[in-house]
Order: sequence, then C-alpha cells, then structure tokens
Amino acid sequence: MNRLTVSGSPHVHDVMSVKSVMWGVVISLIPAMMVSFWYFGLGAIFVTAVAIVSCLVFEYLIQKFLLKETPTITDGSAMITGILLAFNVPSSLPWWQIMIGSAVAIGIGKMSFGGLGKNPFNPALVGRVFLLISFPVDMTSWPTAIENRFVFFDAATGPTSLGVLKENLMAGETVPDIISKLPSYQEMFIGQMNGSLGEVSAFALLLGGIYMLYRKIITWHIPFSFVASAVIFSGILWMVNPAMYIDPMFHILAGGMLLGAIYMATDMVTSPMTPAGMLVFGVGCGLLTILIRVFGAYPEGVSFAILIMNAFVPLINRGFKPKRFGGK
Amino acid sequence: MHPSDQISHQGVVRTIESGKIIVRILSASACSACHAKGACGLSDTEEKLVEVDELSAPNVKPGDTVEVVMRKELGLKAVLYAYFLPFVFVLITLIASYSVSGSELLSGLLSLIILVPYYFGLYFFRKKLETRFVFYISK
Amino acid sequence: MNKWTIFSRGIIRENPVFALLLGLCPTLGVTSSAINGMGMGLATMFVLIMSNMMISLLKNVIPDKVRIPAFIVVIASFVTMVDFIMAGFAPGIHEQLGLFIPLIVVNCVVLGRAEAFANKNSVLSSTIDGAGMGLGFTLALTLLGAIREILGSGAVFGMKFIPASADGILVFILAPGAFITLGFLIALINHLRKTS
Amino acid sequence: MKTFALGGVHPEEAKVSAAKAVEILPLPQKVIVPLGQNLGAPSKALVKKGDEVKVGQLIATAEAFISSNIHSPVSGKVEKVDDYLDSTGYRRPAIFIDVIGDDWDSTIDTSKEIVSEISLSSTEIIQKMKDMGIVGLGGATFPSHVKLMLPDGKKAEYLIINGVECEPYLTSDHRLMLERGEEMMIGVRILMKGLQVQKALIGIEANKPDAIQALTSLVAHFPGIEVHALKVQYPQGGEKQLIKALLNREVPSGKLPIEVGCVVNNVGTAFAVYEAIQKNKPLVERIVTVTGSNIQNPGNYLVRIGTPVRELLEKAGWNPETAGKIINGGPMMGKAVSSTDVPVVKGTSGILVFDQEESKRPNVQACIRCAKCVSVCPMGLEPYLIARASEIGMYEIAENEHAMDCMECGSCQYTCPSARPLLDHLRLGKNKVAHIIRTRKN
Amino acid sequence: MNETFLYAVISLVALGATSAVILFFVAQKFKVIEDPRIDIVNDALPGANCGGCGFAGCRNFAESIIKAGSLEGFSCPAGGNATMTSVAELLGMVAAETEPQIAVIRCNGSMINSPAKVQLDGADSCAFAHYLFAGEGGCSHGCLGLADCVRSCIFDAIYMDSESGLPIVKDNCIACGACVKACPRAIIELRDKGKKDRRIFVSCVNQEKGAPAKKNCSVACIGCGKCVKVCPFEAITMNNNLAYIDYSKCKLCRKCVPECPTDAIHELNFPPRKIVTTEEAATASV
Amino acid sequence: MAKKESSLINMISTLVLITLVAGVALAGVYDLTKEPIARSQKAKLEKAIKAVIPDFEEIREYKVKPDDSDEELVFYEGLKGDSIVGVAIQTYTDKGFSGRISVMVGFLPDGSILNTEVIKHQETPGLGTKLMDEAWKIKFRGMNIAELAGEAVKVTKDQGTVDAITAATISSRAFCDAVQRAYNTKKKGGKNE
Amino acid sequence: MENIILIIIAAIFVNNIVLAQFLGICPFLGVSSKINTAAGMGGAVLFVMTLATIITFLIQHYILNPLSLGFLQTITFILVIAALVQMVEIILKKVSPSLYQALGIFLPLITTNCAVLGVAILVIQKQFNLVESVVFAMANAVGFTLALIIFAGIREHLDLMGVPKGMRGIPIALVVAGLLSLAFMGFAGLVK
Ligand SMILES: Cc1cc2nc3c(=O)[nH]c(=O)nc-3n(C[C@H](O)[C@H](O)[C@H](O)COP(=O)(O)O)c2cc1C
Ligand SMILES: Cc1cc2nc3c(=O)[nH]c(=O)nc-3n(C[C@H](O)[C@H](O)[C@H](O)COP(=O)(O)O)c2cc1C
Ligand SMILES: Cc1cc2nc3c(=O)[nH]c(=O)nc-3n(C[C@H](O)[C@H](O)[C@H](O)COP(=O)(O)O)c2cc1C
Ligand SMILES: Cc1cc2nc3c(=O)[nH]c(=O)nc-3n(C[C@H](O)[C@H](O)[C@H](O)CO)c2cc1C
Ligand code: SF4
Ligand code: SF4
Ligand code: SF4
Ligand code: SF4
Ligand code: FES
Repeated sequence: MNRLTVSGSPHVHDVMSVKSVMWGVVISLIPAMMVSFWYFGLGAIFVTAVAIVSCLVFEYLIQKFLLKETPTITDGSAMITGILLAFNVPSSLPWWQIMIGSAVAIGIGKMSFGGLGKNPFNPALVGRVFLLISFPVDMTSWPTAIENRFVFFDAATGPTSLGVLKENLMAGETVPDIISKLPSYQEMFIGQMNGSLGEVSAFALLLGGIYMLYRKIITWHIPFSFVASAVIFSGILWMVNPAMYIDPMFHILAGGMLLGAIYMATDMVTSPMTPAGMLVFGVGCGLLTILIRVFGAYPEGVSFAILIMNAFVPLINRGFKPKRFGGK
Repeated sequence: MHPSDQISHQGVVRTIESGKIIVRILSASACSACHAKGACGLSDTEEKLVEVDELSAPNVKPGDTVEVVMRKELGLKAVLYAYFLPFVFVLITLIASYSVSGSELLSGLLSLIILVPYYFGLYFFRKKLETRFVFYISK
Repeated sequence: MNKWTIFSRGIIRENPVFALLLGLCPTLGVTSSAINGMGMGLATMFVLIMSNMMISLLKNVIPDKVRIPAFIVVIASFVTMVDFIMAGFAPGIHEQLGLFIPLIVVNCVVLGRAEAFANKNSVLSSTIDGAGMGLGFTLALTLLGAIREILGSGAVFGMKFIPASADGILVFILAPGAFITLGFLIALINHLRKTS
Repeated sequence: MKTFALGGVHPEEAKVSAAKAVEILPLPQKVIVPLGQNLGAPSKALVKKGDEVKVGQLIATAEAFISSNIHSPVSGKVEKVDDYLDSTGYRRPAIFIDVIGDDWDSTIDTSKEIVSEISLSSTEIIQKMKDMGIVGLGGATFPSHVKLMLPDGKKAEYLIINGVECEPYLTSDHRLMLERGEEMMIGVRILMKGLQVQKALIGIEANKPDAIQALTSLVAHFPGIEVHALKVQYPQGGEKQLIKALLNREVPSGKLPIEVGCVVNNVGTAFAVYEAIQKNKPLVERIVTVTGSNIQNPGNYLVRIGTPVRELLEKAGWNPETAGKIINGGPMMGKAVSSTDVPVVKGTSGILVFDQEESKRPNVQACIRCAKCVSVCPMGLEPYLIARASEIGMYEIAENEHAMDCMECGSCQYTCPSARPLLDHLRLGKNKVAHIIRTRKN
Repeated sequence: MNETFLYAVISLVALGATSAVILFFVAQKFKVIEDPRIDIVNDALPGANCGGCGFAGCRNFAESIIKAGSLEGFSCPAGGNATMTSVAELLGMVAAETEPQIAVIRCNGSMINSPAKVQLDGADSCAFAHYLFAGEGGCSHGCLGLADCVRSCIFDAIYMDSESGLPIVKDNCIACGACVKACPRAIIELRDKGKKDRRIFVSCVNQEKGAPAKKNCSVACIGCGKCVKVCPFEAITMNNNLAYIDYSKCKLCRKCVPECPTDAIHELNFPPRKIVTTEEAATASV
Repeated sequence: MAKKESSLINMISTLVLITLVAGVALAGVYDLTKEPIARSQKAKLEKAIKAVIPDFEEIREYKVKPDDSDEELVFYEGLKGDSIVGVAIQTYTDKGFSGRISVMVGFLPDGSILNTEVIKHQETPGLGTKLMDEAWKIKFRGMNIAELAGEAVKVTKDQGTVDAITAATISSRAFCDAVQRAYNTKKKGGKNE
Repeated sequence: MENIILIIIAAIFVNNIVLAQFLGICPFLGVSSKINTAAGMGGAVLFVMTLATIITFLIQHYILNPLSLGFLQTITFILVIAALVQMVEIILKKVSPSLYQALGIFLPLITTNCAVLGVAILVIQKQFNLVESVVFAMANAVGFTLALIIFAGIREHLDLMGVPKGMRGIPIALVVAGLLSLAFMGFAGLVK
C-alpha cells in the first residue's frame, strides 16, 4: 500500500487559486488593452510590452538574488502590475523611464515589503506617481490618439481633458467656455481622447469590470462607492457654481476614474477586508480624487487618492471589523 | 477583562503601606524605543510611582516585578484631561480675548493664565479622578 | 580608550546616522545636494567639537541636576554662533540650510555626546570624540546628499554630468526621495556590516 | 428559504450514497473498543483479559461528570485491555475483544416492533440515557444526558434536531431519517420529555427532499414537532448556525445554546435515544457512510462500534493502491487517519477515501488579503489575521481577535485562493490561547 | 551697543536662574533616575537579546544583576564566561564560572532509521504536526522534522539536514535554549559541552516499550538496560523504558556506546575507534 | 575635583554663571558678525542689481506703491555721472507654486528689460527652480513690455509670448506676473523723481 | 478666516511636518506601533506645541524684538521649551497624581523638541500673528498625529506580515515614510 496522507481538515478545496484570480484580471484587461492598441498603436504596444517584461524580470531577479526565494512570477501579479503601470502612462514614454517605473513599482512598491500580499501601497501606482513626479514633462505629454498610431518618436501631443479643463480654469475661463474644447461624452465613453493607455475607454473598462464582478474576483463595494462619492461631491460643487465646476459626468469619464475604481482601488492586497471598510475606502478615494482634481495642482488625482487611502487601510481594517456571530 | 482593553507596564514593587502598593515604574521616552539610546544617554527614563490598591494583589512583596495594568480607554482619557482639554481652553481663550481686545500680548498672556484655574479645577476634582483612574496588578 | 579609536569609531562603527540613527531630521532635511549635506555636517561638527570641549572643561563645575540646561545653554550658544558665522560668511549655503541650523540644538548627536561622553571624559578625548562623531555625521550627510544629487539632478557637487537641458529623477531631491534613499542606504550598510 | 446569516460556503455536495439503503455490515472477528470515545473524560474499563462479554454488556463506566458508559458491541472474549494506536498514531487505552457468536444481553429488546408509548419520567430518561452510554452522534460525541441536565436557572424552550448533514459526501443521517423516521420521531418526543419542552424543530437542508417529505408526513402524529427545510449552505449543521437559521437567535460568543433557550441534538442521537429508552439498547452500533473517489460501492452500513475501518473499506470495495487519504468523517471536518486498523467509534459518521491526486492540498502561496476567508467565516472572524498571528506566535492578537470563537468548520481554508493552511494555524492558535487563558485563571 | 550686551546678559541670566529653580524642584520630585551601572553592564553584554539568560533582553538582565547585587546565578550564554568575567570586573564582583553548554538533538529517527509510513500535508510547524498526529515514521516521541527549532534560533546555529530530515546543531550554538522551548517534543537538551567538545548521550526520547519502539525506528532506545549496567560511574538511569545519561556524572569513558544493541547512544567528537560500524560513522558526523 | 553638589544655590549660581558667559559671548559674536551679515546681504542685493542693469557708479533707492497692493516695490536707480543707466526694480508675486517669489528686474532707460534675477523663492527644486536658469532669463532680455500686445507679459498658454517652462507653468506665470507688476509700477510712478 | 483654513490645510496635508518638513522624525520612527499610543502622543504634542508657541511668540515679540535681542532666539526658545515640558509634568503631578500616573503608564515622555522648536521658529520666520501662529502650531500637531497614526497602522500590518530580513526595522519604516510622502504630494498646490 502506498503512504497515506495525513492532514488537518478541511480535505477539499475550492477551485479558485491565486493564479486563476490574477489571470482573470489579466483577461478582463484585454478589452481595454485592445482599445489602447487601436488608438495609440505601436507606442501602446511597445510601452505595454516593456512594462510587462521589466516588471517580470525585476520580480524574478529580486526574488532569486536578493530575497533568495523561489521566484513566483507565474502567479500573474507582476504581470498585472506591468499592465496597469503601462495603462497609467502616456504611449510616448521613453523605454528607460518605463523601466525605472517598473523597477520602482516592483522593487520599492512590492518587493521591499516581501512581495505579493505584503505591500501596503499599490505597486503600479507607486511606480506611476514616482514617474509623474520625477519626469513631469514626459509623463504629461499625451500623444493624440489615432493619428500617432505608427509614430514612435516626436509624436504630436496634446493635453488630456482634465488638463485642458485645469489649464483654462487657471487662465480664468469658465466651464461653459471650456466645454467646447473638450471631447464629447460619447467620444470619452468609447475612448476617443488623449490620456494614459488604459484610461481612455470607459466602455472597455466597464466590460472588464463586469467580467471581474461575474467571476467574483472583485466585489462592487469599492468601485461603486468610489464613483458614487466622486459624483456626489463633484455634483454638489457643480450645483453650487456651474461656471467654476464641471458636471459629475465629466469627472467619471475623464481621466483615470474608472481605471482606478475598477482595477487599482480594488487591488485586494491594498484594500480593506470587510464590505464596510471597502465602502469607506471607496468614499475616501472618491472624495480625495475630486479634491485634488478641483483644488490641487494636479489635473488628475486618482493615483494620489488611492495611494493615500492605501495608507489608511490598516486603520480602516481595525475600525471596520466583520460582524461577529454572537458578538456584542 | 479582555487583554485588548488594557495596557500594562512593568514595574517593581517598592513599598506596601496602609493598603496601598507603591510600584515603581520606569517611564520611557519616545527615544527609548530607539536602539541608540545608550549612545544618546539623555535622561529619558524617569522613575514614576504608581499607587495600587492592595486588594487587587494581596500576595506581592517589595521587590517583586509586577505588571501594572490599566484599562486602555483610561490612557486616552488621561490625555484628554491632562492635555487636550487645557489645549481647548487655551485656544478658546486666545481667540475670544483676541477678538475682543485685539491685543496679542494681552490675549496671549490670558490664554496662558487660563491654565491656572483649569489646573485648580483638576486639583479640586482629584479625588474623583482618583476613583476613576484605577490600576491593577497582574503578575 | 585609544585616541584613534575614539576618533575613528564615529566614522563607521558608531556612525551617528547609519549606526546610531541619530539626528535624522537634518539628515533628511538638508541633503538634497552633496554640498548642502556637507555644509550641515560641518556646522554640526563645529558645534560638536566646541560643545564637547566646553562641557568636558566644565563637567566638574556643573552640578548634576542642572547639567541638561547647562549643556543646552552651551550648545545653543555655539549653534547661534555658527548660525551667524555662516550667515555672514557663507550666506548661500546658510539660506539653503535654513531652519535646520538652529535645530542643531536639539540634534540628539550633540546633546547625546555631551551627556554620554564629554560629561565623563577628558577635554582632549572629548574634543576628539566630537571631531570623530562630527566627521562621521558629515560623511554620512555628504554621501546621502551626493547620492540624491546624482540621481535627482544628474550632478555631483553642483557639476552636472548629464546634458544641461535634461533633468535627473526629480523625486530624489524631493521629500519622498530623502526617505527612500536613506532607507535603502541604511539597509545596504546594515548588510555590508553584517557580511564583513 | 431559511439559512444562517453570516458567511458559509457551498462545496460540491457529492452525496453519491444518498440512494443506498443501509446495509448491515457482517460482524468482524475482532473489535477494538477505545475507552475515550466521547468528548470529556475517558471511561474506566470494567473488564479484564479473558472475561466473556455479551452484546450490550457494560464494559467501561463513566467516572467523571462529562463522560459516558461503554457497552460491548459484540459478544466474545476480552483479549486484552491495552493501548491501541488511535487515528492520529498516538497510544490510547482500549478494550480488545475477540468476537464469538452474536449473543445479546437478555434485557435488550431486539425485535423490530416500534414502541411509541413513553413511560419514563424526565429524570428517568436522563438517567437511562446515561446508563446506555448515549453520546451526541453529530460529531462532537458530547454525552447527551449532560445536555439535558440544564444549568440552574436556565430553561429550555426549543429542542432543535439537527438533520442538516451539511458535510458533503455523508448520507448516514439522511438514510436514518428515511428508513427509521418514525423511531427517530419517538426519540425526539423522548428528548422533549427529558428536556420538558413543548416544541421541537427539525432542520433539514433542501438537498434531502425525500427526508423532508418523509418526516413532514409523520409530524401529524407527533405534536410539537416541526420540520423545516433549509437552504443548502455549509456549515448549517453547526449548532449555532442551525439555531440562527431556524429561530434567528444568536448564541452569544463563548456561550452554549441554552443561553437562547435551545438544546441541539443530532437525528442519530434521537434515534439512539429511542433505542436506549424504548428498547433498552445501549449505543453499540451506528450508521456509517463509506464513500469517496477511491470507493467502488459507496454505501451506508450499520456497523458495530469497534469494527476496524479496514473491514468497512473492504466491504465497500476500496483500492489500496490508489488510496491517498482516509478520512474519519466528512471532507470539511473529518480527521485523516494514519492507518486502516483504527476502529469505528461512536462519533464515526462516515469514512471517506480519496484517491491520491485528490488527497494533496494545493500549493500554498502568500496571502493576498482577498478577504474571501473573512467573507465566508460563519463566526464573523478574520481567519487570515488569527492564523497569521498564531503562525508567528503573537497569541495575544489571536486571543483579541476571538480565536476561541472559531468552530473549526474549515470554510476559510476551503475557500482561500492561496490555499493557506489557515485552519492548521487556527487550531494551534486556539490551543495556545486556551492554554494561556487557563494559566491566567490560576 | 552696550545696551544690547546688557539686555542679553540680563534676560539670559534671568532665564537661566528660572530654569535652575524649576529644575531644582523637578530634581526633588524625580529621584535618582537609573543606576548608571545598568548602562555599563548593558554595554558589556552582547546585545543579542536572545533571552538565554532567562530575562527579557539584555537590558533587563543588566537591571536584574544590579538589583541582585551579585552575579550568583546569572550567566549569559551568548557571551559565555568571557562576558561574565568582564561584567564582574566592571562591577567588582566575582562571576561564577559556568560550564559552557550546547544543544543536542536527542533523536536519530532519520528518514532511513524511521521510514515514513504516512505523509503529512499541512502547515510547516512541528507544533501543529505534534497536535495532529504521531509523526510520519509512527514514533510519537521523535522529531517531526518541521524545523520549529531552526526557526527559533537567532544565532543560525541549527539547520535541517536535508538527507536525514533531522536538525543539526552547529558549533556556534551558544546554548540560549530557544530551540529547547520551541520543540514540542522536548527532544533538544542543553548539555555541557564536555572536554574537547566530546559528548555522549542517548539520542532517543521514546518512552515506549522495546518492541513498539523498535517497530517504528531502528535506532530507538528499547530500554534494555545494558548501558546502565555497564556504566562504571552510575551516570545512566532508566526511566519509562528510556535510558538517560547524566552529563555531570558521565566521564566520557565510552563503555556504554558499543553496548547499545540499537546504537541509540551517540558519541560526538571522539577519535574513531579501531573498528567503526557504519552507523557510528554516520552518527559521529552528526 | 569632585562634582559640585546639587544644592539650590549651586545650581542657580552655575546656571547664572553659564548664562552670563553665554550671553556675553553671544552678544559679542552677534556684534562681530553683524557687519559681515549686513555686508553679505548688501552684497547679494548689489550683485542682483548689477546683474540686471548696466554698470553704474551710484545707486539711488526709492519706493513706489504698486496699484494692486499696499506693499511697496523698491526701485534702485543706477546712475553713471548724472545719467540714469537703468533701474532695477525689486518686485514680487504671490502666484508662485509655493509662496512668494521675489524678482529683481532691470529696465534700461528705453524701457526694455536688460535682465532678471530671482532673489528669493520656495519653488520646487527641479521644476520652479528653472526660473533661475539661463534658458529662462534669456526669454526676457530685450523685451519691451510697452511693445507687447495689451502691454502685458504672459505665457503662451494665456495668449502671451513667453513659452512657459515645461511642467512649471505656474511658476512661469507667476514670474510674468512679477515682471508685469514691476513694469506697471514703473510706468505709474517710476519717472516721477 | 480663509487664511486660517489655508494655514491648517497646508500644515496638515501639503507641508506635513513629518512627511514634507522632516521635523520630529525621531518620535515618528521610534514610537511603538500602537495606534492608541500614537493618538495619545498626538494629544500631548498638541498641547505642548501650542503652549510653547504662545510663550515663544510672546517672548520674541515682546521681549527679544523690543530689546533687539533677536540673536538670542535659539537659546531662549530651547530653554523655555525644555522648562515648559518639565513644568507641565510637575504641575500635573501636583494637581492630580492619579492622572499623572495614568499618563505615565500610557505614554512615553514627550521629547519632540525638534518639532516643537521647529514650529516655534517657523511661526516667527513666517511672520504670523499670534492667532495664526497658534493655529499653525495646532495644525502641525495634528499633522504630526495623523502621520503617526497612519504609520502606526502600517507598522502593525508590517509586523504581522513580516518584511524581508534586510529591510526590517528602520529601513522599511523609512521606505514607508517615503511612499507616504509620495502619496501626500498629491495635495501639492491645494494651497497656493
Ligand atoms: C466543555 C464543554 C461543556 C459543555 N457543557 C454543556 C452543557 O452543560 N450543556 C449542554 O447542553 N451542552 C454542553 N456542551 C455541548 C455543546 O453545546 C455542544 O453541543 C457540543 O460541544 C457539540 O457541539 P458541536 O458538535 O456543534 O460542536 C458542552 C461542550 C463542551 C465542549
Ligand atoms: C462546522 C460544523 C458542522 C456541523 N455539521 C453538522 C451536521 O451536518 N449535522 C449534525 O448533526 N451535526 C453537525 N454538527 C454538530 C452540531 O454542531 C451539534 O454538535 C450537534 O448537532 C449536536 O448534536 P449531538 O450532540 O446529538 O451530536 C456540526 C458542527 C460543526 C462545528
Ligand atoms: C511636488 C510638486 C511640485 C511642483 N512644483 C512646481 C513648481 O515649483 N512650479 C510649477 O510651476 N509647477 C510645479 N508643479 C507642477 C504644477 O503642479 C503643475 O502641474 C504645472 O505647473 C502645470 O504646468 P504644465 O502645464 O507646464 O505642465 C509641481 C508639482 C508637484 C507635484
Ligand atoms: C482585482 C485586482 C486588482 C489589482 N490591481 C493591481 C494594481 O492596481 N496594481 C498592481 O500593481 N497590482 C494589482 N493587482 C495585482 C496584485 O494584487 C498586486 O500586484 C499586489 O499588490 C502585489 O502584492 C491586482 C490584482 C487584482 C486581483
Ligand atoms: S474554521 Fe474558524 S475561522 Fe475558519 S471559517 Fe470556520 S469558524 Fe471561521
Ligand atoms: S482567503 Fe486566503 S488569501 Fe484570501 S485573505 Fe484569507 S488567507 Fe489571505
Ligand atoms: S541551537 Fe538552540 S540553544 Fe543553540 S543557539 Fe540556537 S536556539 Fe540557542
Ligand atoms: S527537534 Fe523538535 S522542533 Fe526541531 S524539528 Fe524536531 S520536532 Fe521540530
Ligand atoms: S526629532 Fe528631529 S532630530 Fe530627532
């Protein structure tokens, strides 16, 4: 007879694994990736490839040579970091900056804490914000869509809708004046606008989000509360003074709101553990995003908002415990 | 009592007299968490004496190392009475007197002086506080 | 203790920044370039040497209970002096260091050495100790400043080695870069110390 | 449909033996009757080597309050009273009996006839349950008479009968309800009388429609008893969950069901009570499900206590070459055994044999803080946190996070995508915390 | 200008005097702060905070020494006698010499000697395995091989041998005792290092009777008592079918070693005997 | 020598003594460095003035209140012999990225700008600090605001003529604001002496 | 009023005393990972910082400036702050021993001289009036507490998860501070 296995209960296991979760996310990212390839062409493909490969390579090297553990790059998490990092930068970013961003995302944002599951901050956003602050020029030059499909260098650039808004508001114009310079909501919904690779098409992102909800990879709490609180906050501002503040719909469709709400704030590693906590987290993200967009120096606040709320996650986890059966 | 609800601090029993156990605890400064304390050597440990009712630990004798335990929310409450409330008084006095008098010197001094009645108030209620801030000993 | 050991241990083995983690505020605050780090280091070194010397001289005159305020007075005096001297003779760097010069008063290295060393040792030893510690502090700040400058501005001691129109990785000369660089530097030095 | 409020999982039910009628397993040649079969103190042997025993003869007696009598499951000769290797491989005392014939004690009514008149009084019922060695057959083997002896000042309102059988694979309770429903219902009436309650609720998961149907049709004859169908959700059978599902009452943390006026008993227990009280028959046999991917003929067997597991497996057709894991109980809560020589005991509800590939746990990965474990924990705990705290020895955290509330249902580990050994660590943590609490009390 | 001088001096002096008064009263309230000798002793300690001395960290140890006022009963395993002597010098006390000790692993149930009958799948923790079952080899006393001891050692002085599946103690063990506490089966013992690092001990903790013990493990102590009889110094005792060699009585004569029918007695760091059996060679290198 | 005892008298006397010495020493050092500090500040100012107007022999200093604020700007008129070679105006703006930026702007008698020099700022290193780079200053040399459309210096984003520093539009805009203020004030009251 | 709000926002978020100004790093890194203690520390710092700022403000404007003794700023401020901290302790002890005892068990002593002195000097440099100064001090104390509490939370999390050996302790603490500071840069420009 062969040797029997002894183990504690339970003796059966659900089918879901880290791999299936992570690759599920990758699959859900495909529509948005296709859209970005369509609009930004070669540049987008190049940026995505460099980001993915360098994230994987850095993760492998660090695990193998610095942490001296068996590399786990096949689990897909570094791949997601790579894709999302690429999704958060313009398609014209020089390759070496992408590599720096990947090194920071993986090396500082993830591995210095010990790797998957231990990092308090969202690695891709750490990489992204690091790049934004370090290379403000390159990180805010957005190649215009479609016409630059086959252009690698010296692509014609233009500002994002949020950039246009902020610039012109600062120059003293009012919202009704500016609206004509912005893409229509329809265009914004399907993705015909300037911006980071992954953020342009609300439609593709929603598709991915629905897939992840269906697969139970994420729950609705964070995306919903994120967007809802942003809508309410910006809506209040808008109603108070429509000349100074733009309508909420714009805030949803412009910039990284949906990308952030669906993919980056939902990173389970860096978000709260209970539904109540998730709602608080989402509301925090939404409010901070609008605060930064409307009152801050940056036209876009999603990354910062999520990173700041990441810092609060341990506190939220302490404050919002699950309801205990038979507890007080 | 659940241990999560309490804070404890190590100390040494110094004397036991008339129903009170006097425990000597070393209160460490923020620097004491720092491992370079030895090099720094600022006198950042201070001796503090804590009185505990003897009933809570009948069997200790001088020299024993014990844990002095207190309910956790008492810590924050202590901060409230000792620091936060006086801060609020100072702030209010300052703003009120400044908006009335417009003189910085006057309002500044007034806001400092307000601490005197505050602490007198505390002094007045110290018996009451004593019954609130109760410590136990656990070995 | 041998005078050389007194001097040298402050440089590596008991380096105030890397080994003892003292005075991190100025360490982080002023090291956006090598020259700033060095300036701060030298200023601190001056105060360290002088106050160690003075306190060692006075150690028997000062009653124990007032030693801390007495030390503070001595140190603050030297700090004020260095403040004025720099303002008068090195105004550029003085402006850069700003608030952190008066804050030398509360730098744990200074008061710590006064307490732990000068208060117990001879004038000569104390002076040497001050010099060693000060040098260690200066080296640490200069090193950190140099790294941040190289990464952040693409320059060393103000000399740019990348094209004039190019920038470095700006984060490194901003606040986050200070924390992150120091964090990894300490990790690296810990590692080197362990393996050696 | 009713179910409990928090968490829970729904593993594949795999109740392949549900349609198999209970078969009587032929007598083995030898039985090993462990002295510690119940929760609580082990019993004390009354026989010695060479003694002849009859079926149903008292061979070990309860010495402590929480302990139970043990009766000989077979007739024959005591081979020895010695240590045997229990399912974990540790040595425990047991009575070894060589089987000779099948000679029942004369006081036992072995006829098939159903006796429905309950003649004993409440206290007599309790005493007789104690004499007959009745323990809970729902898994915990808590001496049942103790449950009926309510603490001072407490009053029971409901008797809850647990016919949930939420564990995948297991079907013994299901078959019992189908085949011996009437006797069981009388058992319930007896328990009601013993407890002096007017109401009994039987909870059955909706995946056993035939059992629900069968018992519902009997209810008319048994006043005070209600049958409730429950949504299929593991661990509905946990007593706290069951009470929540049936009555929407929450047993407070660290308290017993009686706190909310309930006493919970398994259907098998109710049947055993019927036999004990009405037929004078002690607990000497029980229904055991034998199933799993390695078993050719999954089925339900009426087995004498003490029968080596191997006999059951051979009867049901197992394949020793490919067997990877043998589990005493269900896949969620059962214990893996290290040898086939271990005997069936009072608490054995099923024997599950997995082929090798099914026996291995998936590879463990880092916790990704996905909160799945939190969302499925029926006790509302944070398994990832308690498990991690136990793993690194921070037992105060484990205690503060209410490790002791964990009922070891395994839902968390079942669902964890990183396949972390959460329950392993939780158990260890509970052990340490229990130890710490005990030493603190002293 | 002179005015400035004057004001400066006056205001500073006033401030100085006030601080002096305040501090005087402070000083009255807070008596002597801490015995300075604690720092001195603390500095002389290795600072490993291993807890081997029985106190919570080096500083606590230093405090306790000062409080006790003598070095009796105090010893720092991490620093050894050298440290204690230097502490003694600093304090002008005498240090009690303590025999240096080392951890020994009293189980030789390697994968060959005690082949696995079942297989564990679960948390990497001896404590959990101990709770779950007797062990893969079936011995309910022996090493579970999941390295709780290794993880507890902060000196990197113990590692798992991949071939035997047993832990091995290295020479740099300072006998802090952390592993002893970590092992759920009390397999590890601290023993005197012995002359020239030579040690003789029974490498088994199985208390079962001979037959079952031997069934699970070929090198188990079967409690036959031959070693007890042969020991000229009465260093060996027999309890619950298990022989134990008292290191304070053992004179390292090696008489018991060949006597053991199961080779359960180990000798370490002895020169090889004339005829070396294979098992001995294997165990001597452990 | 034994340590002094900690009696009240001892403590007070020691501290008094030490503070006395410290007071004297500090006052002394202050006195000694007062000169150099003043000199270096003056030198800095002079350097800034020199950098923005042509060689001069003498400086005439006066203050003028700008239209939009109560804070007066300082005018430094450079004289060579009797003729005015240029005027350096110390102007400021509060529209900087973080706080006030003080700028010295030098106008030639013909009203064109000779040069500019940032005196004080708190802009972000690497971004706003580019206001001190040659590449930025060169944009203002020879500019004559009077000839600009609407007599205003603005960045291109505001329909002006100055290309803002990339990623530092705020600082650039602020700088233009400071220059504009200097110009306006000069126009308003500069020549009234 | 708007001015005051801007000062508050700037001090707490935009120029956070720890994350952007690098003051009070020692207690920031040193104080334990207990969130409660961090909050308590915050309360104490709030009081001390405010009080110290009022006193030093008065000294600067009504003693040092009139007597043109500005050069004594450093020395007087540090002495006053040191004495103040001691005074508060003595008074508390006299006034309510039990309260004092509770604090002793709960809190480490306050030795944030660096931050307190820094703020005292900053309000003079920024030429704030008294009310502004007090608000500034208060906001900085709040910013300090905020950073401390966030940090305590993250630290607790890291203790549980276990970071790689090489990064344990100060290095990872600094990296977290760096990332926190990176995140807080998002508040840039909130106040002009
Ligand atoms: C130590 C202990 C004491 C118990 N005491 C009682 C009791 O006095 N009354 C009672 O009804 N049940 C008692 N129980 C039984 C529990 O309520 C429960 O029925 C038993 O543990 C089995 O439950 P389970 O299978 O859900 O785990 C006790 C259980 C334990 C472990
Ligand atoms: C997770 C869990 C699942 C359980 N599932 C069942 C079950 O399906 N059926 C059952 O009768 N008892 C089950 N039990 C045991 C019950 O909680 C309870 O102990 C039992 O019903 C009491 O009856 P007894 O004392 O007659 O065994 C389960 C216990 C736990 C902890
Ligand atoms: C930390 C930080 C510091 C900045 N510092 C400056 C600065 O000093 N000057 C400036 O004009 N913009 C600065 N910016 C950028 C502005 O926020 C704003 O994005 C920029 O001025 C817009 O200019 P652009 O349109 O040229 O990109 C800074 C941004 C950040 C995040
Ligand atoms: C729903 C979901 C969202 C994720 N979002 C991110 C992300 O925004 N950035 C990132 O670096 N990794 C993301 N990951 C991958 C992974 O969780 C992340 O790299 C961990 O933070 C690494 O420890 C995501 C994973 C999932 C399942
Ligand atoms: S095993 Fe414990 S912790 Fe895990 S889900 Fe069940 S009750 Fe919750
Ligand atoms: S289910 Fe597993 S991976 Fe998810 S939080 Fe729980 S332990 Fe971590
Ligand atoms: S092997 Fe054991 S006794 Fe030796 S140093 Fe390691 S933990 Fe301490
Ligand atoms: S000696 Fe003990 S702790 Fe070490 S591996 Fe063996 S059983 Fe585990
Ligand atoms: S707190 Fe600033 S140097 Fe210590």
